[in-house]
Amino acid sequence: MPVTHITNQFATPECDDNVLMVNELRFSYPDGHAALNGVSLKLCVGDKVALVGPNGAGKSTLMLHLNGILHGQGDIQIAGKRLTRDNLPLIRSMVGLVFQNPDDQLFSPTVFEDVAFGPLHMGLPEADVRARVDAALEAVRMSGYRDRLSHHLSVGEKKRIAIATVLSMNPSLLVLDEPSAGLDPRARRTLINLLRELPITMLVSTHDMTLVKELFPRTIVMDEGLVVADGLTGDILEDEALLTAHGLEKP
Amino acid sequence: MPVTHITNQFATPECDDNVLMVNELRFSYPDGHAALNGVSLKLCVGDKVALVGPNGAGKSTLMLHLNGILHGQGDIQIAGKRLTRDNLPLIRSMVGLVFQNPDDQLFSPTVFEDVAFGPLHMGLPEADVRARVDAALEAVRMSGYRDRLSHHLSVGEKKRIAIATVLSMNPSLLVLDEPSAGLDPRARRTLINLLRELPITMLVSTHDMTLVKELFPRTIVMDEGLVVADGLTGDILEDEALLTAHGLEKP
Amino acid sequence: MHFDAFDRYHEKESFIHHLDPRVKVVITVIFIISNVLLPDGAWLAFGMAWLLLLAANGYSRLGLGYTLKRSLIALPFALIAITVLFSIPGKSLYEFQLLMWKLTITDAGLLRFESILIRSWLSVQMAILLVAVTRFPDLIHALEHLKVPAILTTIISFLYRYLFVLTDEVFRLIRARESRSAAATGARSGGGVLWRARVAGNMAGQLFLRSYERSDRIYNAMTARGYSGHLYTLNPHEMKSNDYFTTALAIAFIFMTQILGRL
Amino acid sequence: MHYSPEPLHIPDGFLSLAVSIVCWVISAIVIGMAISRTNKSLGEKQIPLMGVMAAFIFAAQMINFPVLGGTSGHMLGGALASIVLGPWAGMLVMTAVIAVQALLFQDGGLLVMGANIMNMGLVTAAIGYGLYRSVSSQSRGVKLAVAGVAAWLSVMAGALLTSLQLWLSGTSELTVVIPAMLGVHALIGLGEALITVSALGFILQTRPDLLGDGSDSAKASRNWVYVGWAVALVVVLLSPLASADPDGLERVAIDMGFIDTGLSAPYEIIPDYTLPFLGETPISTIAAGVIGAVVVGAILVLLGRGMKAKS
Ligand SMILES: Nc1ncnc2c1ncn2[C@@H]1O[C@H](COP(=O)(O)OP(=O)(O)OP(=O)(O)O)[C@@H](O)[C@H]1O
Ligand SMILES: Nc1ncnc2c1ncn2[C@@H]1O[C@H](COP(=O)(O)OP(=O)(O)OP(=O)(O)O)[C@@H](O)[C@H]1O
Ligand SMILES: [Mg+2]
Ligand SMILES: [Mg+2]
Repeated sequence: MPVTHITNQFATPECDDNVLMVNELRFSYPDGHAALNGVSLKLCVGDKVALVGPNGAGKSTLMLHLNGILHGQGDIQIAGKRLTRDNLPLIRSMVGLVFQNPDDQLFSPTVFEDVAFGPLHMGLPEADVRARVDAALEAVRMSGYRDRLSHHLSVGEKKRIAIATVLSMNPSLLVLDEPSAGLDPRARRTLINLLRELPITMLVSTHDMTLVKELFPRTIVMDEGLVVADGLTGDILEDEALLTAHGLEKP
Repeated sequence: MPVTHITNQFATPECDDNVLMVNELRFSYPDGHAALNGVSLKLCVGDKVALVGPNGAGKSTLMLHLNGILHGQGDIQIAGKRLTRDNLPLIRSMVGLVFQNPDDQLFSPTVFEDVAFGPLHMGLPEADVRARVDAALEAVRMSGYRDRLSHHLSVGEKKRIAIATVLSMNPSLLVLDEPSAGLDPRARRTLINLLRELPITMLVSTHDMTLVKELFPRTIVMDEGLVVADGLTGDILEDEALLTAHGLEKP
Repeated sequence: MHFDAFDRYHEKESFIHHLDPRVKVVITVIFIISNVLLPDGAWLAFGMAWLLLLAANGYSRLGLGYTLKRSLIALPFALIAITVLFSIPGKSLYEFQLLMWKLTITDAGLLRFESILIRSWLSVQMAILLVAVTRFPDLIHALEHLKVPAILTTIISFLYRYLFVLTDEVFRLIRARESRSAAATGARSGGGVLWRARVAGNMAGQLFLRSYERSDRIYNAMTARGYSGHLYTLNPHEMKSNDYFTTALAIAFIFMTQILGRL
Repeated sequence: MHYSPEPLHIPDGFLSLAVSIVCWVISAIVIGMAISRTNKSLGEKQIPLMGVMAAFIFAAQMINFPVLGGTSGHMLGGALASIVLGPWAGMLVMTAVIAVQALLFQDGGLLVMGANIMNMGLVTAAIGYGLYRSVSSQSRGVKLAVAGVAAWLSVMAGALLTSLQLWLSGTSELTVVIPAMLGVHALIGLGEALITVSALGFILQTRPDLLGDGSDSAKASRNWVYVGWAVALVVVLLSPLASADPDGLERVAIDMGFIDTGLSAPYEIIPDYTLPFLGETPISTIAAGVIGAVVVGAILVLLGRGMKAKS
């Protein structure tokens, strides 16, 4: 797939099959705080994109929109399908959302039950569910952990299981909110390798600029509910003025 | 105060007035896991020392010993006073321990009440308590936040208030467990500047090697319950073999 | 900090570990009912019940004395039953003066007291055994199979999962309080009881807010994976002939205990 | 820090089968009502909320504060749970907490779980919510004061019920158990009240929106106010009476037919507990127990069905 990254601050790449298209998304929280003020972006198949920006920029809010947990004004399309109330279940099977704290993501007592949760709620037959659980655990290299209790896992292990819980739904788009927070250097390295190998389009929010530099060819910078830059990671990390203006630092 | 840092892996600096002296400290958790296997170290007045090491090295366990929350075998002296059961409350006023998650540290509804907890527990008269709270908030640049609700602060703000809650006890030694975890680059920068300015001896555990390089002249490396290196930060960060052996990375 | 210590399950390879959890729950409950039904002083039957326990201990490879060691938990409560020593009319065994009361221990009273303790002690051991040989998630499945309303089993499984997370949080809160519980030379430290209670209440309030917000995040995580108000689970257990056989055997044994106790 | 057992959790063996079953039936019926009510008002969010809140109550019970000479106060949480979650959800949450304490820690028995749920979950929730509700439009100070009284009374009610169950089972003598339990719990209740009040104060100060007027209709909440005050009144009237004149209470119980032959026949407390056609044999006692259990089971199954049909 030819992906053209344009370093122009407001450009988005052109390709024939967008996995994700967000158009002029606006959202205010019930207390009146405007968290998204017209966000537009596109992701092509196979893109791995970092989403950076200071605390409160609206990164998590945007992610919660991508599978319809929050509903703002504007247009969202996943693999060409518009996100509406009616096709919510379908969209949710296509967008795998992994939250920052794995303790929030792993809410079942055992690893198996957690990884099976998504497929079960998609209404798949039992044999399929089991096959998908096995495949997802295989993908994150945790096959031996099927019957373990979630609260016995280390943070790094929990993180990987959390990713498996959405991989089991065979998503077309993986959305990760601050995946490397709280990991020690070794666990972080394991996670980076895992993300590098996964052959899925992904959008990853993070404060970890080293991660950005190592893993993502493309970076989107958000601040105050807007996309303020979108381009090749190399270019963005060189733009000192941009980084300082939005509370970021070179790795 | 003349502080001599010796790059020999097991050397500790010589000085006349040690703020902290730990001698052959050993500790096993009730489940039998030996977390500290004979840790010795010394801190001189004014020292700012980083404590690094992989997950499970025993950093947090060591810190919990420094003001008597855990009791192992071996000797601990704070400013020349041996830590015993009898002088525990006194030692606690001398060692300010700040935990990783500021939400654990801040259990009162308002910032004022939290910062006042230590002085109130020490039985100080009201005027003194107020003066100390004001001074502590001033030191972390949060004077305007006296009457705010802790719950509504950002992570970076909470971190600074958490430090104020122990500064109000006028400690001789500040012990911080992973202070920069979960902060965005800007908040992290603010914290680094704050720690640089505070004129107190401090021991800081962290996985953030950039922080180590920028802030601390001296670094102690722990692994498997032992001090494996203690010396000038510059020397330690150059020692690739040492870093790799203990799961660390150069910044 | 880990509260793994909360887990009472002991991983071992034994046929008791592999029994269907329903079987284990049902046998436990019947055993406890049987204990309560045994008349006072049915020593032989008590002995037989204990034999069953010993056998189960042995077969599950926990060691014969496993449940014995942990069974003292109910002992403090025995204090409450101590009055039966004196209150049931019977032959006087021992008399003594306690302050202004003259107390008489009767034989019937002693018999009743001992019987209450033994019943309780046997029952507690069985319950200890149940969780030592059954993983708690399987226990929850057993309750589902036994038609405990789904809303309760769901709450229980969330409770089990977040017990560890939240007790860790409490533990860290208490630690943070402890580490600032300082004294100055010359001053009386500690504050008043009311103030200390208020701090404890604040900690509970803080924990409540964090739990509440966590439940919101969990709800989001569930929604993101297709949850829309109804929970589906796979049924991981199936009764085998082995399970039926063990149930029948245990019930027969317990029934014999009852008959023996009433001869 | 270890998990420490609570004085109100009755272990198996201390209550007779009859008392255990009666308590199970009553608790099962109330829990059934709670299930059908929460199902009606059940937002999707309610399930994870109740689950995490149950873990919260469990964890909050471990927060203690030093009182005197090594003793410490802490909280049971029934009143707090019902005030913040509403009475029905509060009851379910407490039921789950008590069930896990019994199943996982053997803190409280299995057969007597019905009694434990009734004493620590149902009555506490009714008093807590009912009393708090009756002043929910008053000022903050009044609300907190009433919450404190409610928390104290909820513990006293639990202690009173526990004493009565022990006495009816022939495990304890009324003259001793009532003053002892009520005396001890009058103090424990103070800890409960203090923690409940400041926890509520904290919530009112930081997130008052969480303690809104609830989703109850005006009529339902009025009913709760009546129930809460009625239970509280019984505790207030019965406790001094029982402590001062336990013999009198016993006489009343005998007159009303609760007790025929006194404490030596604990299995015959319910007059027609033995089945006539089987005679007064052990078999008939067992049969009665089995029938009781079947009734409880049937109620649970029916409730489960009803729930499924609705959802
Ligand atoms: N439930 C809420 N109610 C009101 N305002 C909210 C809520 N959640 C977030 N906000 C506000 O919306 C803005 C965007 O928040 P968001 O969590 O999306 O930021 P973020 O970019 O993910 O930040 P971080 O890097 O800290 O995760 C912030 O100003 C935040 O305070
Ligand atoms: N409460 C406990 N019971 C048993 N073992 C424990 C307990 N707390 C910690 N440990 C173990 O003791 C060892 C040291 O733990 P500690 O928390 O001190 O490590 P650390 O260096 O702070 O690691 P991290 O970088 O992850 O914070 C680890 O192996 C850990 O699993
Ligand atoms: Mg975020
Ligand atoms: Mg640590």
